Formats: sequence, structure tokens, C-alpha cells
Amino acid sequence: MNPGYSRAELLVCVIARLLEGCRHVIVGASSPIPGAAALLRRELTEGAMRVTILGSNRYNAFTDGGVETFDMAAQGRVDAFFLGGGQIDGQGNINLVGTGSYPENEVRWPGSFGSAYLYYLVPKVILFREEHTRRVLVPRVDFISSPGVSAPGVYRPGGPHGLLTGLAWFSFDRQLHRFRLESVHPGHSVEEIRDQTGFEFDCPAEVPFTAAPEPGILALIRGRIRGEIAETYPRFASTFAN
Amino acid sequence: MNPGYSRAELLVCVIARLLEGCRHVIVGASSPIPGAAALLRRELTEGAMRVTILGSNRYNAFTDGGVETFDMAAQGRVDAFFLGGGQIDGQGNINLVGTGSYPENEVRWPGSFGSAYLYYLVPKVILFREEHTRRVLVPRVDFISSPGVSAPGVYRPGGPHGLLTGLAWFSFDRQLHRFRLESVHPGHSVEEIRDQTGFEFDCPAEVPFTAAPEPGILALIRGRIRGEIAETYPRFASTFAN
Amino acid sequence: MNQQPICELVELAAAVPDGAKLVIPSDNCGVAMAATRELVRRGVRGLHLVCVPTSGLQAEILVGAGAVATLETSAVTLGEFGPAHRFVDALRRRRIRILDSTCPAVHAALQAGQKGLPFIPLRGLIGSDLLASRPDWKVIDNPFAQGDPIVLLPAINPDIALFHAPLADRYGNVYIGRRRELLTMAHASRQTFVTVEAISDVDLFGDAALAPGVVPAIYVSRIALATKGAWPIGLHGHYDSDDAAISRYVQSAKTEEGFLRFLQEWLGETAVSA
Amino acid sequence: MNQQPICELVELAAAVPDGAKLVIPSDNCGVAMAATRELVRRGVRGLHLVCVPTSGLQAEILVGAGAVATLETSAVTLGEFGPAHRFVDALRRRRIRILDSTCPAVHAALQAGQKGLPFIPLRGLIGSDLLASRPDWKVIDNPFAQGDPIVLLPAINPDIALFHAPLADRYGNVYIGRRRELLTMAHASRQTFVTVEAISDVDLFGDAALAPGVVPAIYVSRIALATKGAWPIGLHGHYDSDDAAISRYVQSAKTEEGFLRFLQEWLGETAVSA
Repeated sequence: MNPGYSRAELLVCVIARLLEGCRHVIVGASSPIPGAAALLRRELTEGAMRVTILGSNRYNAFTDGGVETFDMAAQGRVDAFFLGGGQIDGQGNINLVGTGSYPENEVRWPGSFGSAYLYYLVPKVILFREEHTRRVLVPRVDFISSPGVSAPGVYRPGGPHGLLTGLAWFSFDRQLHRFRLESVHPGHSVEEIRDQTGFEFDCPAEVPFTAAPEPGILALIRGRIRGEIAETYPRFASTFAN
Repeated sequence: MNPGYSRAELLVCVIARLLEGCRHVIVGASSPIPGAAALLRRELTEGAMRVTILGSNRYNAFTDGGVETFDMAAQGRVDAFFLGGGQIDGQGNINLVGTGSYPENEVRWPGSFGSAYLYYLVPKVILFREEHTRRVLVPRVDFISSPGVSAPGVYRPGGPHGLLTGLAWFSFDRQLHRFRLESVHPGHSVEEIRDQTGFEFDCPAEVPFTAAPEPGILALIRGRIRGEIAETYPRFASTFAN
Repeated sequence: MNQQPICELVELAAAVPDGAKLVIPSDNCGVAMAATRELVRRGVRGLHLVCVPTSGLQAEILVGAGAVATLETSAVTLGEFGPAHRFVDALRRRRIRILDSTCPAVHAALQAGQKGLPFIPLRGLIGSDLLASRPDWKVIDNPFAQGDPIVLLPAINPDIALFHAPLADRYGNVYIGRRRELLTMAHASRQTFVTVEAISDVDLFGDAALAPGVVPAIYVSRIALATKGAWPIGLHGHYDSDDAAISRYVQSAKTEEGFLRFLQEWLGETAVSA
Repeated sequence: MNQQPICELVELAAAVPDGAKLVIPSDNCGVAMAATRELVRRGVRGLHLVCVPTSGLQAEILVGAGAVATLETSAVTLGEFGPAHRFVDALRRRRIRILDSTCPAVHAALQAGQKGLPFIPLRGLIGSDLLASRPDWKVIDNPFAQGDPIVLLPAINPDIALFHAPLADRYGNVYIGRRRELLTMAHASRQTFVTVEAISDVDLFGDAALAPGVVPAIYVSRIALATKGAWPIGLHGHYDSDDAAISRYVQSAKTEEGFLRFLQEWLGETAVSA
């Protein structure tokens, strides 16, 4: 029952691995787990990987206003970004607007933010949603805030790298337009993933468990990283090792 | 022979009259006479008319770089601007590129600067060229840096208001696409204007002399204005009353 | 362009006409909440609200108060405080027209407005329902390449930009520092109204270090002093957001009645403190 | 993106490859003249020089030294000092390809580059010989209006932006103050090379008053110390232009021989003072 680390710590560790090789990562304002993961990867590269946290003052060296994030992405100066979704489907489409018919949705969410742009332009977009249920992972989203794949000819240097949830990690195949189950988090099973996932996905015969955080990494997260994210995500910093 | 004022003082005075009603005037970096005239008009409006002098630090409240001049013009926030030309023709076309065939011109000038934009967008463009000869005022320019008039349908809220030279002031009729001789500077004649002008223009039966600077205005030019332009056009300030 | 831009907050709010296209910044850029309460107090109606590129409490309250006809935004979010109940309710009851957007589209269309362009292209968007829901956006073939579809956005030219800033001078210059979207808003808009924490007698352009962070007076029509004018939202470097007040708002705004009761309290409170 | 951008002037110049699309600012924005002399010394060839939106002595010298294949500019002017003899001579002898432009077109095309747009529209231009001389510019009908022709400019995406600034920090941030075109140049270019009067050990983002006037390190590849690096052009707030030196240049450059002799003197002089 107690693996010696929290789910948040596992997710931070998984995302930090996914960011390997990136030169610059941007994290949204209310994304503490990706934020912590980006700061961890920055630490591991001794500052070589740059991190911009939108809404932060410490981790924001922009001088051209809010548009700079998007201009940078278009310039190829953003290697990774995170997107979530009230609904995510098996083609990688995401819905940040609402369920039912638009615009009088049954459930209305805040809106699409920068997704309909960054999802096209950032090479490595990591879909991240802790809740792993059929409510979120649906056969077909009700509203496409941004599509997972585009028709041939549409300018799209970026797109989904994969989907990380509280239960598992899926990679995304941009040719096949499908997710592939790569690992199941310790304490969970392929059966559970099948039960909780509303879309079809590729599943190898053997699915490994997601590698647990290395002790040194855990120590880093609980030490320096926790201190660093306290400025940007104060509530999260005080709870995420629980 | 000595009217009690210099030609530069007369021109400053004429331009200041033409700027009546403007809220904001932009003057180019190397245009001391228009610059002095704009500062004079500003003085007469007790600062209500704003003056931007490109290249100046004192008369430049821009914070968006060089593009701000052009964006402001497109926003309708620039009421008057000045353009010159190595050649100017009777349709108001101006040439700032060179004579003969492009691009191996016989005589090459610096280039078109912002003319191919501001001439279209600024409501009151005053063409200003001291030299009044058939070399400058030609039947047809060799290269159109910017045309005096545009075909119907072309977006053009701005255009030529008139042409001021060292000899005379012409208004420009945007319907007729022609200049009209409005006044001849004291000491010159309609005959002289005809001799020195390479294009046809409308000429009323009676052409008045350009009104001489009022004594109060002359005092202002020689006092406060001279001091103010010393910062921006130091060489000019020391000579222009001669 | 206004020779004497300094005025009272009530006058500033009174100068926003019904039906105006009003552009406002997101929560971390300086939100004119005191002015927003004055707008609600004066009963402004029919606004076309453009959020650059999102809004929170400001859009929520204006929508709840019935001031908004059209809402153009990439999101309305109160973050961790919970749903924007009045926004959600107004959509469900079709009380407002929504123009859902994406952040860079708001920025780009505003930059087109700033530059006097009729339109500007933007990457992304193709294949989204966002694009499908916006008949005012067009897809063309890039004239410089074969088989390269691209979206064109019409320019946004607001009537009025409204925001809150730390400092202005009495000549009409406003200090915004790194919040450059405020400058774009001012450039693109016919008029700019600003509330500030303080008004200086010293020309901001006199200080070479401050000048790069200034909205020049030529763009600024009205400036009103409003101490803690972003409250209950924070103003970076000056005061934090009043989380307790926002939480109480979100609790109250679950029903229209709760919202109206709460609003009454806020409007009264401001009137007393002003 | 470079972890350690500080280098020697010679290294900076050596990192500009032959044939690079190099973007440079106008005379009042910080011209990297010391770096330009280094470029000439190393014998750079085939540059596509983009001037934002004009140039003076820098373009004139690079053209005279045979470093330029294509010159894209709204003007080359030495102002009251007289004609840019080498520029005029190179055009007459067809030694360079000229792309005559107009100031807002350079700015807009660079902004398109900054935004990753393939093109951007611009008003004006229609009916000019400037437009007629630029087959790379296109006229379309505004898709949002009937019978409204408008010019589309392809984006400018330089390989390298090169300018001179008063101050950098050792992390790679560069202070430009109000010279915002330098920021646009840096955003639009693949790499940015800067010479500076001084390098600080203190992070420029640590000072909230300076931060709005900074080009962030992420855009800056190389920074070299070059005291009086704009000479003989001035640097606002630091030193005036050396009018005597520029006058002597213009006198000498009337002939190619005079130019080459003068250049030799300048290159020698720099080597000594560096």
C-alpha cells in the first residue's frame, strides 16, 4: 500500500523523464505537477534546460507580454508544453469547452486557452490529466478545442507526444493516430486501465509498470524542488508529498 | 531686397499655418524647417498639438520601437507628415530612389523610407522641397516611390495636401489630380514659377503673395522655437535666421 | 488624445457607453475592478467584451450583472476558486453570445488592430470546432505556397481599453512595466481608460529606466485614481489577491439571487471606501 | 540558445557564415560597428543584409568591402555627411542585388517572422514602382471586403541579428531600453549576436525597472564586449557620433581606391585599440 512515494511524486518523476533532451519547456499557470517536473529536469541539467512558468515572476523572463509564449512556439523555441482536457479521445482530440452541444453545453469549462495553437506548434505536447475515467477518456470528444492530428498539408510541426494519467502512460503514434499503453503505474493493472478508458488503444502483450522514482530523485523533489515551487504553487508545495 | 525675415522663417511660418487644426504631427529626422514649424504650431496651441520628431529624444514619446510611427498612422493618430522627393510630378507622385532606369540609376538617392505607406495613410501630407527647379518638379517622375493618387477602391485615407517650395505654395486637388498655385512667396512672380516648374498646374488669374510672417510669430521663432530646435537640429538652429 | 486625462472614477465609468467594444486584460496584468464596480453601478448594458486573452472575476461579474451582450475570450476562469457560475449560467440560458477563441488569436487580431490591418493570418486552428464556431474567421490557401491552408482573423479594434496600473503621471503617461499586452490594447483601441494606484507630478519619460515600460499619453483618454483598484484581484508588486473575498464570491454566485445579494454588498462597500 | 554566450569579438564575427541573412538596425538604435570591422577583416562574403528599416555607414562599408550580395532596405543614408558613395557605386556597377523597401514593410515582414507567420498584409504600396520592383510581394483581394486590394509581404526570418547595446549581464540578457525594434529583430532571427559597452554580473531581470527593456537570454547566442563598439556612430546616452571621422570617410569613399585605403586605416586602428 505504501510504496514510499506519493502519486504526485511519481507523476513529477515520469514527466521529468519525458522532458529529457528539451532546451526550453513552458508550463501553464495552474499546472503544479508539470511545473515541479520541469523544475526537476532543470535541476538535473544544471540549469541548461530553461523553464518558463506562465503567471510566475521568478520563472518568466518574457518582455513582450502574453503573446511572447505563442510567438516563441512559432519560432521553434519551445520544445515541450502540457495540455489537459475535460475530455480526451483516442485520436488525441481535446475538449476544454464543455459537454453536450455548443454553446449551451451541459457542463461548460473555462475555454480553450492556447490549445488550438500550441498543440499544433510545440513538438512535444504532453497530455496530462490525473483523473483516469471513462468520463474524461471518451470515444469522441463533444467539442474539439484542438485536434490530435491534422490532415496532410496542414502546417503542424507539433502534436501529442503521449498521455499521462494517474493510472498509466500512453505514447501517441502520429501515423496511426492512436495511443499505445506504455506503462501502468505501480499498484494498478492493464485490466483497470481497460475498464477506465473510454477509447480504444494499442496494448502490447506485456505492459511494464511505470518505473518508480529513484531515491536520489525523490530526495531532490522533497528538497530543492519543493522549495523552488513554493513560490509559484504555494498550496501544492505544502501537500504534494502526502 | 531685405524683407526683415529669412526664407527659412517664411517657410516655417507657412507650414505652421498649414498645421492648424492638427492634434499630432510627426516630422522626419532631417527636416529642420518642418520641425521648427511643428514646434511653432505647438507653441501657438499651448502644447495642445503634439509633435513627434523622429530621431529626437526630447520630442519622442514612443515605446514600441520604429514601427510605432507607422502603426500610429494606421490608427489615425497622425494628422500631418512631410515628404520630399528628388523628383515630384504634377500628379503628386514622388521619387526618392533615383533618376534614369532602376536599379542602375544615373543618380541614386537613399531610398523611399516610409513614403510608400505614410503618403497613403496620413490625412495631411505636406510635400516640402526648397529647391524649385525643373530638375525637381518634373512632368513625370522616373520612379514612383509613392503615387500622389490611387485608383478607386485602393485604401487611401491620406494623401498630398499641397506642395511648398522656396518659391511658392501649391494646393493639391485630389479629385482633379492636379496642383493649384495658391501663393507666390514675396520677391517672386508667377512667371518665375512657370519657368521653374516642369509640370502643368492650375493657376488662377490673380495669385496672391504668400503672407509674410507676423511680427509676433517672428519673435517666437527667433526666441523660444530657436532654443527648442537647438536640441534636435543644432546646425540649423544656428543659421536659419540668416 | 486628451489634454487633461485625469478624472474621477465615476466620470471614467460614465464615459463607457452602452454597447461599447471593451477590451480587458487577464488577471495577472492589472484588472480595473473598482472601475468595473462603477460600471455595474451605472448599469452599463450591451458590452462586447474582449478578454486579452482570458478573464476571471471581471468578466464573470459583468456577465452576471447583465452588462454583456457578446463575450470574446479564450477562457473565463476563477482558477482554483471554482467555476465561474454566472458565466456558465448565462451561456446555458443564452443570455450572452459567446465568441470562443484561443489566446494567440486574441493577441494576433488585436495586433492587426494596432497595425491598422484588416486581417492577420494565424497558424493552428484548422480542424478544430473553435474554427467551425467562428464564421468571422476564414481559411485561405497561403498565396506563397502550394496546398498550405491558413486561417485569417479579422482585426479587433475595440472602442475602449480598460485596465489598472500602478502609476500614471499627470501628463497622461501610464507605467505598465513588462505587461506589454496593455500597450497593444491601448494601441488597438480608439480610447484607453486607466485606473491607477498613484498619480505622479513627474513626467515618466523623464526617467530613462521607466520610459520603456510606459503607455504614452497620446493613447490615454482618461485616468482615475483608484487605490487598491484591482481588489479583490491582486496587483503584482503591490498587493496580493484577496482570496477570502473571491471564495465568498464564488460561494454566493452559485445562484443568481446569491450573486445579486453579494454584488449589492460589493457595490455598497466600494461606495463607502471610495 | 546558448548557456555561455560571452565570447571575444573575433569569435563573434567568425560565427557569421558567408551567405548569412544578417539583420541590422538603423543608426539611432545601436549599430555594431566594431563587429562590422571584424566582419570585413575576416572577409565575409555573400551576405543578405536586411536593414531595419534603413542603414548608414554599416551597410555602406559592408557593400564597399564586397561583403554583400543582396541589400534589403528602405534607405541607405549618411544624412548630412553626403552620399553613400560605395552603395551608389555598387548599384551602378550591378555588384549587389537591391530589394528596395519601405520602412513599415521591413517592420511588418520582420514581425511576421517573429510570429512564425508565412506572410502579413500591409496597407499602402499599391501603384508604386516599389511594389512593381518586388515580385516577392503579392497583391490579393482582402477576403473580408469587396474590391479592396491589399499587399501581402512574405515574412523575413534572418539567420542572425547583429546590434550594439549599452549593457548585458553574464547570463545573456541584453538591455535595449526603448529600442524595441532590436527585440523584434532578436525574436525573428535564428540567432542574435550583440556587442556591448559593459557586462554586468547582476541578472538584469533582478531589477524590475530594467526588466521591461531587456532582450531575454533565450534569444541571445553571442555577446562580445566592445567598448565604444558603435564608433564612429554614436550610442544614445553614452557617446555622440564622431562627425569628423564620418566626414573623412565620406571624402575618402568617393573612389574605390580611396575607400580601400581608408578601410585599411580603420581596420588597423581597431586592431590596435582592441
